[in-house]
Amino acid sequence: MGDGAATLAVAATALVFGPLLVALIVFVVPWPALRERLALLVSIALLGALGTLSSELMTGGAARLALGARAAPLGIELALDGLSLAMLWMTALVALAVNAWAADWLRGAANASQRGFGVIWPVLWSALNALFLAADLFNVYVTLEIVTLAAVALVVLTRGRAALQAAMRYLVFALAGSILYLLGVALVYAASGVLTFALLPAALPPSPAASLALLVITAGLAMKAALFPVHGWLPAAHAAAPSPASAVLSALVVKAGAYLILRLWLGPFDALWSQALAQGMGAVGAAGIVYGSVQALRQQHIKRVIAYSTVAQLGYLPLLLPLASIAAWQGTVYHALNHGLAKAALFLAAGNLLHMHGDGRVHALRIADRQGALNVAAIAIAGVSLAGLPPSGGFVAKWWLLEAAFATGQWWWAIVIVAGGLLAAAYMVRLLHPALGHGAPHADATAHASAGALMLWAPFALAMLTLVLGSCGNWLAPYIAIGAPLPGHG
Amino acid sequence: MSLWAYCATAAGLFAIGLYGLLAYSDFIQRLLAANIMVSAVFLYLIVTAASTATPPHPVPQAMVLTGIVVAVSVTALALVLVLVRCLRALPDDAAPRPQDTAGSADG
Amino acid sequence: MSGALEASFDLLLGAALLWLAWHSVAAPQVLRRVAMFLVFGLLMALVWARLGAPDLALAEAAIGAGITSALLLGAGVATPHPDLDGAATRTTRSACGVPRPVLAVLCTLLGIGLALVMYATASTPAPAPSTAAVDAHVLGNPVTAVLLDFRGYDTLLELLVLLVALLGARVLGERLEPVPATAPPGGVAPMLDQLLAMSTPVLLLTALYVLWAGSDAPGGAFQAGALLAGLGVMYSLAGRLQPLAHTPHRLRLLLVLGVGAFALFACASLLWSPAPLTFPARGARALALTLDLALMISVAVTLVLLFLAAPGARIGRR
Amino acid sequence: MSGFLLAAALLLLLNAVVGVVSLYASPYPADRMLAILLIGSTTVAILLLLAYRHEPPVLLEVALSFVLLAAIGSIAFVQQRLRAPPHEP
Amino acid sequence: MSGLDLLAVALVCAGCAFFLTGTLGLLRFPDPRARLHALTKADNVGLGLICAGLGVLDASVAGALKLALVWVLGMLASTLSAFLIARQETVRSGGQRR
Repeated sequence: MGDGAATLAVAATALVFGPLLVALIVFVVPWPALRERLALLVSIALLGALGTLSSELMTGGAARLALGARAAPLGIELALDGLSLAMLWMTALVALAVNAWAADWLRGAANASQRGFGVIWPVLWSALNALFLAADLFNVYVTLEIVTLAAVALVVLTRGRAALQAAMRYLVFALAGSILYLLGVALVYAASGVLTFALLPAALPPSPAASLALLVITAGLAMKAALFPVHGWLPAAHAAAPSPASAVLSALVVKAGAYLILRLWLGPFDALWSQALAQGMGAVGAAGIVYGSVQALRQQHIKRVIAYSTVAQLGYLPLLLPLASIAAWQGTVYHALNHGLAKAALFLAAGNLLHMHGDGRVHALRIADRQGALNVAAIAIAGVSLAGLPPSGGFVAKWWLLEAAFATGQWWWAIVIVAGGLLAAAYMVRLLHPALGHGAPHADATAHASAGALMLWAPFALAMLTLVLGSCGNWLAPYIAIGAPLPGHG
Repeated sequence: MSLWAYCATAAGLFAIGLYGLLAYSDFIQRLLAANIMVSAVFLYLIVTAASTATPPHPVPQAMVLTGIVVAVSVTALALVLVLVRCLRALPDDAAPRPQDTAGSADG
Repeated sequence: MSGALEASFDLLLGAALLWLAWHSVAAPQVLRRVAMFLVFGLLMALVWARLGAPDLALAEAAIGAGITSALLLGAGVATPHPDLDGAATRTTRSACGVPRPVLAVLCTLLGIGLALVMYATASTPAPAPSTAAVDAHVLGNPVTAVLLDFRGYDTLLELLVLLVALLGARVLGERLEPVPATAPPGGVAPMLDQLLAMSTPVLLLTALYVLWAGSDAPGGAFQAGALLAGLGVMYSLAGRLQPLAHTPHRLRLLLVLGVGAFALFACASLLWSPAPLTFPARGARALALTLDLALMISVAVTLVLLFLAAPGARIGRR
Repeated sequence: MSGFLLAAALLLLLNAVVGVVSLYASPYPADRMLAILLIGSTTVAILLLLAYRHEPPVLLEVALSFVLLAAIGSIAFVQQRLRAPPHEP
Repeated sequence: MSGLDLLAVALVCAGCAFFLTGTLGLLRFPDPRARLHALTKADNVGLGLICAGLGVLDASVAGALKLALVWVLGMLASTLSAFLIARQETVRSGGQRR
């Protein structure tokens, strides 16, 4: 146990402070070589740390770490279980791909946006790691604020008028979300005198204040996660950001809000909600799946299609609350992981398209040469995974979710899950249709600029990873189940 | 200390801020409304802490202090965005410009 | 007698706050709203003083009277669209689609409900965690002890929030069409330079005093940093500090000093402790003071650069 | 003595509230700035009075910070306003 | 209540009275610059009297020093503010700079 705690301490320090120090060094030291390579090196090193941590957790179970050796009610705790482990892996893999992509993108005379990305993205990365490790309500608030501000800063990196408008809209939503969340934290603290997740169930009996806190916290986090009725800021913001920024925003940042909703509902606030409320959350998710998919079918710009697809795919996450079983837990976590990888692959590939052809409209997707073929292949494979077709991680996730739906006798969620998959297949086919339908390369589709090897292989590798996920579901399931709070409502 | 007076103030401030945030579309107006809501939450935290002990428990005080700095950061960034929109000529296109060799600038 | 006096003081203060809040949200012109909000900040400092939280009053004073007021007044002056504003205020449709009267009723109901819940929790407070460990801390001011030691991680992250805000502001602030720096008609007031000359040493001394006293008495890095930032804002308003097109690397070092020192401390503490961010048994006070100093410098520089990143901050000297 | 100080503080708070009303009522920006000045100096006085209700008077630093930064508001207001085109009555 | 306490009470009361007078001036005087004069002068005197009264109460050198500093800096700030606002009024109303 003592050894496990030491591993956790070192790994957590590396996960939070590694990327942070990258940001600070890149910001202060003027060597371009650092900007290109340092983040990539650190992301490779962090995979090692996560690997050690995973095997440690597998033997020792869910773990907690009191920062500053200050015990919980006064001090701040970090905690780690299967859910946070999966999110950390997702962050690490996406970060690796984005850093590899950016290593090419940042090469040579970087402009102001690229320089900004080189500093702001590592901060965001470190904040995301901190968020997935956090186990303290107020610490989560501060971390969320870093995530939000860094995300807004990434959106304005484009420095266009449209990007500025999108960023301001995003900021208003995020601000409202933060305030609601903060009100919830204050109510919880007033009612219980405790902020630590692990101590809350005992200290917070059901009361009007606790219910109100659950309500405002969920509403606030839903705004950050762009769940259906409050998703309005997402498509413009994610489409306006530079492509690597869009990738991390869509794959990771919105997950943070959804992750916290699941974490809080199934952890500290477990005693405060009824099955009816959970069905309501599920309905919100289902509405998001349908609405986002239909909107994705109607967009003209490839980045907007992918952005609306995010609204749809996030709708799966709240389904865990009504389904509430270990299969649903595995399915939801797997879905989040799979979506993170696939979505990052899509946005990076879209970035390649913009970089090579300078045209991001849907009908402009063509296979011009070998580079284009690799790129389109990445989009296609990621699409297969989003739609949940057999060899992919999306298929495994949906399988588990369907299993949970039938096991708990809630067949209506099964309809939603299948329909969501079909709709996803539809918008991905629509996206790929110009490239697949007209086999011969179009005359004007010649490449403007050549993309670097890393830029091409990063999205492809991510897309392939979603296929790998499809084949190792049974091997990963025990990891995901570490410390799972279910079945509690099953 | 009149507990109920401060609780009513905090709740009222929150409601006023919420109304401002939802009812108006002007960015600065919304920003001020949001700041008022944040102040309301802080007030509530400290009032609760002050109702049991004088001086209030240090943890909520530290939380509020942290929150004040966070609020200032957000407000400042938001105001910079608003000022840039009002005073600067920005390019209209939303797409990133790969050829934008704007020389040395930092992030 | 004293009880009645206290109650009337609190009531009057609360009523004034509500009235100010309403008008800083709903007054017809931007500058009016800003003025109301600045006064709101003043009275919030009084509330903190009244509730026995001088650290908060100090922070509210230093930040509210300094950078916030300068930024808000600048924004208020730069963005008046009287016609647009008037139109927006006159319509009954709100930004979210619900008619304003309905929204007002909803918000009122919510306020009443919230007041009841708040009063219920505040009048039967949960047992707060024991402060014995905080009281026994080597730092005499419990708030500083919590900020640096017990919840130092939050403080580190909060510094990062400040830094990210600056980074975001600088992304937009640089290398775009600069707004010409125009001097006010009649030039910068001559008295301003004398005021600066007189208040600079006093402000510096006060900031250092607030920092130094902060370990045992109210005060600390943020308050001191905000005071120093106020000095910087005064200098820029007098046209003595110009916005930078490019942040020199030495200045960047100052910007990241606080976060960097904290992060290095977190990594280094693994050498003597099983958990990051643990203060060593010996030299805790010295370490805390060092961290505080780094924090103060970073906070001050970041806030000043944030102010300068706002395009309206350019003031020419003739 | 504590009661007296509180009474005096209450009186000054009333004074500040009157200032707030004049801030609301005055149509001229300059008058509004004056009202802010009035409220600011009254706040400092209230802080001083409240400070001496407790030993040691820790609120003195708060009052000191206020007076140190008090000029910023007027400078910002005047400097920026003089450059802006006239918008308001 | 000792004689010193009485002195303090008297000084604080006088200070409050000056504050109220200044506010009265702000409300009643017709000319902006007249209002300015009324306000800043009365407030400075009021603040000074209150500082003096509290200094009597405090009776420590450090406290008295801080109070004096508050008063001096308060005067400095309000002088400058008054000057700036008055100048702005002059410039904006098209008048000559003094």
